[in-house]
Amino acid sequence: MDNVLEVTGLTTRFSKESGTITVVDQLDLHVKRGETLGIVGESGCGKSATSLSLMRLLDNNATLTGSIRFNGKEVLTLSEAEMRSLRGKEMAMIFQEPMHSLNPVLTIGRQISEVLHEHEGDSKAAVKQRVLDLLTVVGISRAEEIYRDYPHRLSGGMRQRVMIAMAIACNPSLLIADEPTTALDVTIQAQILNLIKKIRKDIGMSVIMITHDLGVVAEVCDRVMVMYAGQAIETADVRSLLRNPKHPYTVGLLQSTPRQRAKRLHSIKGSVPTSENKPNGCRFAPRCDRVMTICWERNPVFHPVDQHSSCRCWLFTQDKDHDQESSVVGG
Amino acid sequence: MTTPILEVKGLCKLFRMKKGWLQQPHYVHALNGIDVSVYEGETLGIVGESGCGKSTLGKCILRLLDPVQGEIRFQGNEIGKMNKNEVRAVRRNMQMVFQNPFETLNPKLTIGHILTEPLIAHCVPREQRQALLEETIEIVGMSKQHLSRYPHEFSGGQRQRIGIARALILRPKLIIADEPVSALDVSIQSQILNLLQDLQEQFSLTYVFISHDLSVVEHIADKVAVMYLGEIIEFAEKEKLFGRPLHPYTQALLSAKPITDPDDTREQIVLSGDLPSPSNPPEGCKFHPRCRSRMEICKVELPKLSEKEGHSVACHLYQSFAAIDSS
Amino acid sequence: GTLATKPDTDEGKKDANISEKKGGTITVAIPSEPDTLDVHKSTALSTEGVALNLGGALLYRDPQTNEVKPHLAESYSISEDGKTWTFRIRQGVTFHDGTLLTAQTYKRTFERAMSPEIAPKGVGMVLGIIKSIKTPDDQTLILELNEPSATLLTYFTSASWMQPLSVDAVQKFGDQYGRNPVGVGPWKMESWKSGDSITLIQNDAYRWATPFFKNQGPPRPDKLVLKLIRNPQTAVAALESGTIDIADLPAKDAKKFKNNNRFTVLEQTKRGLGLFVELNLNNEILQDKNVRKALQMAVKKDAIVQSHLQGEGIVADGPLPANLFGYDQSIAQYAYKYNPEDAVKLLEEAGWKLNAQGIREKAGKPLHLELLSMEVWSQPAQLMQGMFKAIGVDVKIITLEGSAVDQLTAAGTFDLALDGYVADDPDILFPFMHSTQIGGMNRSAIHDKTIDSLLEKGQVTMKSDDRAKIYEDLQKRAVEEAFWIPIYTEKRFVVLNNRVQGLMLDPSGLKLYQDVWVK
Amino acid sequence: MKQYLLNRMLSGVIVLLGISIFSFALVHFIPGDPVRIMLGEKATKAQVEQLREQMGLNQPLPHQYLTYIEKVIQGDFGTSLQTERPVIVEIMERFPATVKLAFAGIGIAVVIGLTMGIIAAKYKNTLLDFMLMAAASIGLSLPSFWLGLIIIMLFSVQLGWFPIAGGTGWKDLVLPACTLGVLSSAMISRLTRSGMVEVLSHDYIRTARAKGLRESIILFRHALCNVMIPVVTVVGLQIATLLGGAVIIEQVFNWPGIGTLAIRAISARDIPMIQGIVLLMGFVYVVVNMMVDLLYGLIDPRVDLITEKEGR
Amino acid sequence: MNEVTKTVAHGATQAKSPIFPKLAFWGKIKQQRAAKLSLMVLLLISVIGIIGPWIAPYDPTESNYEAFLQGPSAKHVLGTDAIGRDLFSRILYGTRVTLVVAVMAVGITVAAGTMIGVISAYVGGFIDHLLMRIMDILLALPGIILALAIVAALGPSQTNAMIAIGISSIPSFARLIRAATLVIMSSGYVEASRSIGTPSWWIILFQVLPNITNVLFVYMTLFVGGAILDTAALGFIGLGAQPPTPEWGTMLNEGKDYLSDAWWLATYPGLAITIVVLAVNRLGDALRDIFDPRTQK
Ligand SMILES: Nc1ncnc2c1ncn2[C@@H]1O[C@H](COP(=O)(O)OP(=O)(O)OP(=O)(O)O)[C@@H](O)[C@H]1O
Ligand SMILES: Nc1ncnc2c1ncn2[C@@H]1O[C@H](COP(=O)(O)OP(=O)(O)OP(=O)(O)O)[C@@H](O)[C@H]1O
Ligand SMILES: [Mg+2]
Ligand SMILES: [Mg+2]
Repeated sequence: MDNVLEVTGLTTRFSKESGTITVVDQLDLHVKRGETLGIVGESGCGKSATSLSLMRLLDNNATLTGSIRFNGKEVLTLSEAEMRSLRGKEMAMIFQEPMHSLNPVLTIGRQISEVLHEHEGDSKAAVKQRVLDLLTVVGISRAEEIYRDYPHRLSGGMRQRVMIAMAIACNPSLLIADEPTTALDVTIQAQILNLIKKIRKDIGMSVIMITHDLGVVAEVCDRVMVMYAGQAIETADVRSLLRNPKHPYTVGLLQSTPRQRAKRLHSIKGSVPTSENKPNGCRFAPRCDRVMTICWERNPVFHPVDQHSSCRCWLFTQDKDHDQESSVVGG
Repeated sequence: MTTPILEVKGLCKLFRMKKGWLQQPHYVHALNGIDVSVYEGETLGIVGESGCGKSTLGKCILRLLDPVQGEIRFQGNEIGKMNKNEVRAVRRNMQMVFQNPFETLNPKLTIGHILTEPLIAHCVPREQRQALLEETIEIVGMSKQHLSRYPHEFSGGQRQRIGIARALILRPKLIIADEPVSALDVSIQSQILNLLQDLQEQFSLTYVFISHDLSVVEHIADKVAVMYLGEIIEFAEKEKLFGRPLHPYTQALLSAKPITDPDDTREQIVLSGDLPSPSNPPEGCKFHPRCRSRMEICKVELPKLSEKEGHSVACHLYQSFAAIDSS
Repeated sequence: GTLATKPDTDEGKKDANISEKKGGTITVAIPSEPDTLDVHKSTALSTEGVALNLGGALLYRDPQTNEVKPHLAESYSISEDGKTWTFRIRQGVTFHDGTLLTAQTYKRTFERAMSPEIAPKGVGMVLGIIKSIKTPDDQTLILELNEPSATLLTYFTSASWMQPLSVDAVQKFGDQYGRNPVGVGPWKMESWKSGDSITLIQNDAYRWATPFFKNQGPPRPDKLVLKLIRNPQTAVAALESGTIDIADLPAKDAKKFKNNNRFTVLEQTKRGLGLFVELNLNNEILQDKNVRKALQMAVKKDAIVQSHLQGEGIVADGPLPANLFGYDQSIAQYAYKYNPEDAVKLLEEAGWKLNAQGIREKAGKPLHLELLSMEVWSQPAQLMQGMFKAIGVDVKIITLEGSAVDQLTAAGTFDLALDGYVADDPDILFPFMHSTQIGGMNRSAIHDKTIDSLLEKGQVTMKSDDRAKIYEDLQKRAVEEAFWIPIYTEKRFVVLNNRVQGLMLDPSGLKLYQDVWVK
Repeated sequence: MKQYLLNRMLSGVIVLLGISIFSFALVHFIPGDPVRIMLGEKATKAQVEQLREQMGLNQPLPHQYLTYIEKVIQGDFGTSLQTERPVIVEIMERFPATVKLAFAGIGIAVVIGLTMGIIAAKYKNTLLDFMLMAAASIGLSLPSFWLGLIIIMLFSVQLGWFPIAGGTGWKDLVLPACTLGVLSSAMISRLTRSGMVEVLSHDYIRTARAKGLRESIILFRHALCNVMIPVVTVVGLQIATLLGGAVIIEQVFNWPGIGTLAIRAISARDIPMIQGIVLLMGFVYVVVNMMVDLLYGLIDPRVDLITEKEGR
Repeated sequence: MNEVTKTVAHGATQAKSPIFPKLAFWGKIKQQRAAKLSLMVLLLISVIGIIGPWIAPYDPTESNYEAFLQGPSAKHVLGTDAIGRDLFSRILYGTRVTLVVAVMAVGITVAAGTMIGVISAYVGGFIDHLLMRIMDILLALPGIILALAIVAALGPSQTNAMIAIGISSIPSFARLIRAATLVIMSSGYVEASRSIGTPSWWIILFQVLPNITNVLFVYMTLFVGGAILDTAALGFIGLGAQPPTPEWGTMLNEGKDYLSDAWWLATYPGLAITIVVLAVNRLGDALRDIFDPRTQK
């Protein structure tokens, strides 16, 4: 298949003094070559944990199970050295906080050329030329000057451009962008989103775009996965998700987005469960308008609803006796 | 027409920046001649990019900051000239809700204590306090059991409700809400917006609603002021402003706003460049370096806010307002 | 008090030829750094110990006969009335800077010491007795005194305090003379590293050693390094590691070297009172003789000797030590013995009754005394504090630096003070006990006619037997009046590496390096 | 950057002025009449008065202060009451020994401290980390003089490896420098560890990992540079303190430096000397701080921002 | 009517009660084994400080003339010193002396330091500048030198050592408190409180102080260790508690001349100091870990 990334049954646990908590639970996803997958969900639902799991960048207290196949390789069994040669070269990442994601005491030039030195090993002059080119590609006009500058002198938008330059330096086949525009203003956000779209087209990479803003999803993504409390609850291509959402949570989310037309907003009652007190059955049950008895008892499985979308909800499950556990093993 | 409950005229605020004894101080022009007014029961939305002076405006109105120039009239009284005690008295009718519900509640005090503070500060008799306390906490959708708890025991949405309760407990006329929902998730955000709307009806409140999120402002405000680098560049009723934005910046802002419509085909105006630093703003129209329709005059002359049919805009394109009709 | 010379080793006897080699460096520990080497501006022991090597004296005291003999003076004479002293200065003596020693040098040296700016700081006070100085020629020095003085003669045997100073050098260095002393002694100043060491080098022009030395020429070693080592522990380690050759050590540390054949331990009883307590007679409580006597009897002196000196000392009974001229052999019969019971009785008699806290009280006033002490005497002070406590006397110890102690005692604001002295002559008691010295060294403020007249007589009586009798009477009186509590006479120990031979100790404890040589 | 340094210098001068007032005021705080101390016990009242006049101690205070400052600026710090030598000469004689000890001690401390800190941070929450940090904790709790005594007892008295005669040769230096080094390294290693742990949790370290960089590069290029900022401050402070004399250690090891001089001056109430030492310490502190600021500028490109924050 | 009185009574307790809440403090400490252990050690030491005089076998100032410099034995568990006093009894008594001096010194530091720090941060402007420059000046002198100078001025004694140590650490304490106060001052809740119209004294009392108590407590603990060391150091150079007071540093000073003859004299007091300081420091560290605003979120 033409999938850059295939993830099945990914589970991420953190062990703490108070016990282990599962922040990503039996997650399946795939990204096709050249495609942009959006992951949306509320704060704390495990979006960052997922992306860091993919790069194996989590802290030592995390355990990963399941399978992550990247370009045919099983990521979870790679040695740390092999993993290093993957990161930055084939799989790159940009983060939410451009203010904090650059080392304050190293020049921009140095931070970008590091990647090239590590993975390509070109001559110094060549690397420098490449870095300057990269800076121009991401729309920084005074490349020579910025090359020698330190991060604190740049604005948020500029820093995010630098981060992008760093990420695409080795032409990776997958770029993971973890809320790259949340900290930026609307006008700057538009610039960055445009830039990502353009670059994706130019070098033909796949992108995982993590965000909590459905607007951003609509703008740049081909497909979307909605996460709730560590689980995927719906995936669909963008159009059908926005036009025809299935899961009550997705529906609620879309309706609670402020619009001029509605006098009163729809609101989802209650708040996201913390990782310590997840309900037994469906995790959304306590907040759901259309909750049924079965919802309180068993967690539904994730399965296709139509050719465009899959969903985790008893409303769309014909066979309500379907055993959750066995299906997971099978899937 | 009645007089506005709040009227701001020519408000200026400078922040003195000094690096050391040897250096000439330089100034950040956070607010530069702001004119704006709100009528009773209305919601004034203020939008603009980060650092354009929205919070500073809010704080100046409350006299948390002392403006350098200009008038602030609240219910016809000039606040800028008042002494400390008078200001405190005015604050009884004018309250603020802050952006970050996690930071604005003292972690060492119970909710009851936090909510009592304004009552004590404004000498509400002891007998009335408890009743007010319980009434208010229920108005914002929480229960009186919560009064003896500490802030860390609440979720973000609940904390923001507490913040609103604190602003509401003295039954003010005007509430300045500085990005009250920006730190909240979408699903919680809508709960708070609904609450604010309900309260407005119930207590006929006036809001000054500050946000950088156009959708939120579009949803809640009656009138909207768009700020850019310490200046109001466009001010109109919501429908007018969102329906037909005049200023090139407003236009860009609106088009840049991502919307949840996959079939949206509007042309996107992507501005080039960053927001310039308010400590050395460009000459002339402050927006001209990023403007698509910039003219020669924009580089030298600062456009004034001029009004027609309740739609004010500060742009050379509309200086005679004849242009409105033709566009 | 004879010279304690190092016993000849077997080796030395067998092969006398290799002995007394020239060259080499010896390093000696000094426990404190002199403030200055300008002998007119200091009275500190640390200054004396160093300055001694740089200078010479008009006279010297023969260690065998204890007679005073001429030295830098070829001869001297004292007129009948004892008021005119004539010295003939030896010829051919040169200073380190090459200038010749003359009678004029002495005149100017003494005049400098007596000048009002300098006199209060040093020997000027002693010289105050001189009325005029005449130098009819280069070789003759005539001193006219106000009155006869036995003590001045002893003073003139001091090679440190009474040494002639090079007039040129004094002028040249001005205030800095103290760092650049120029004398006529066997050693020359080479360098002074503050806080670290003073280095002297041999003066090869030196030909005028005191006759009792074997070596009459320049000293044999090239260098004498006086290294500042405050802590005896450090000195022990330094001795063992060979960093230094000679050090004064407390008994407990010296003992360790006794059985070590790399080292020799020289032992000497110091001539003087190592420790005594002065009672302030201006204090109302202490004006009561019974109280003074009670305090005397409360002190268990042997315990102090045992703990502080490791038993290496002699309990003192009176104001003079057994090894000093004039000591009363029969003093043990009338001196106070340790007897707390009697002490308690005396106090009860005096009306001091025990209160609830175990402190004696009279008319509501507790028997509380303050004891001025210095850091070195911390142990005896604390022991005494305990001993006084046992008879119901509450003592508070105040430990101070020397100069601060002086200030308080001069002002008379103290009750008890610890003190000690080393002396060549019983006249040392004059400044301590004469009523004219109140406000100065007479800290006890002793104002006793008998004592005054005895002290005065002692100064002018030149005949030994008569003089001895005077001091015997003085001791009787002083003990009877219980002015002081004498504690002990101490021994001193000098440990030296066997590589250094021929060290001599002067009776007052100074080290003489003239015969020293390095193996 | 230049601006920043100028500013620092100016505040340094202000601190120095303050210290000069303080040291001037010492004369009036410390009991004991300086004139009496100078002249000795037996001086007459008239002599005291005369010298008092001569020294200008009868002038009004501000006048005295100005004269004092004028002299200080000309390099005249007065004369020691004890030795009657110019204070500046005495101090300058001792200073090299102190400098030697301070730098040797700090050198050892930095080497040990950084190594320990980095290792502990690298192996965070393991037994090794625990042991290293326990050692550091003990190091922080040891009384310096006691450690000094133990070291003397062990290496000098028992083993006889090193002399403690208090010279200034390198052999004499070993023990006091090691004692200082051990003590200061405790602080540095803890600081390095906590700084390292904090820096390693920063977002930019995650960025560096995401770039696929080697662990050694991350540790030494990305983390250590940032850790150096607090470490340099502390090391600077310690150097400043030590250059003013490691008072206790110098005393224990009989080291002929400023510390022993200070104790001696204080116990002898040698006021001009105390004043001189206080001024020297202030001066050293200001200069070292300036150096630290300069180093900051080299390590951390954000310095101008830092002042901006402080300036507010 | 009845209803109303009820609610009022309830309200009164509401408003009054937890101005200084329980801090969830001890629960957190319990989590930290190190803190627990050091707390226990400290408790033990404090108990010794209190009851030491009753459990000591001998009078700490009484000499046994028959037993100078005796090594540890059944009769004298830790041996005797040069003038025959029981070392064990002296160490027991010394616990109180050392703790009292250190705690009082830190008391001085905390009282003055907090006042200066809070005022400086709250008032700001010229006063802030002035106070901080004065602190800078005092900081420029090493603490021990400052303490020495103060002792020289006041004369050596236990009380003066206490004052000197207390004063010499005021500058650094004041700076820390100032920084902590500034953080609180810039926090959202102080701003919120001001926006309501709360008077300054109220803000200092109920917003600032409760929120710096943690920091205060942590710094205080961390300073106690230093104060104990300084106390001992002053004692060691003879400028602290005066003999025969059994202060540990003074005892070490007395023992330093007997390193090779009577090792116990310098060993046990040093050990005692180290243990106490270690325990205090560990507690301080643990408290800091618990309360550090950076680790706390
Ligand atoms: N290192 C860690 N140790 C323990 N728990 C962690 C760790 N990192 C994250 N978590 C927990 O995992 C959950 C998911 O966190 P994650 O950062 O993935 O959320 P998110 O969806 O990215 O939220 P946001 O939108 O706020 O970035 C949270 O409850 C968080 O507390
Ligand atoms: N206390 C202050 N001192 C100096 N400058 C300040 C201060 N407060 C604000 N400013 C500056 O004034 C300008 C306006 O700040 P303000 O906080 O009002 O912006 P804002 O529109 O609220 O931004 P945001 O959306 O980020 O909250 C900014 O450039 C800011 O840096
Ligand atoms: Mg995240
Ligand atoms: Mg704001």
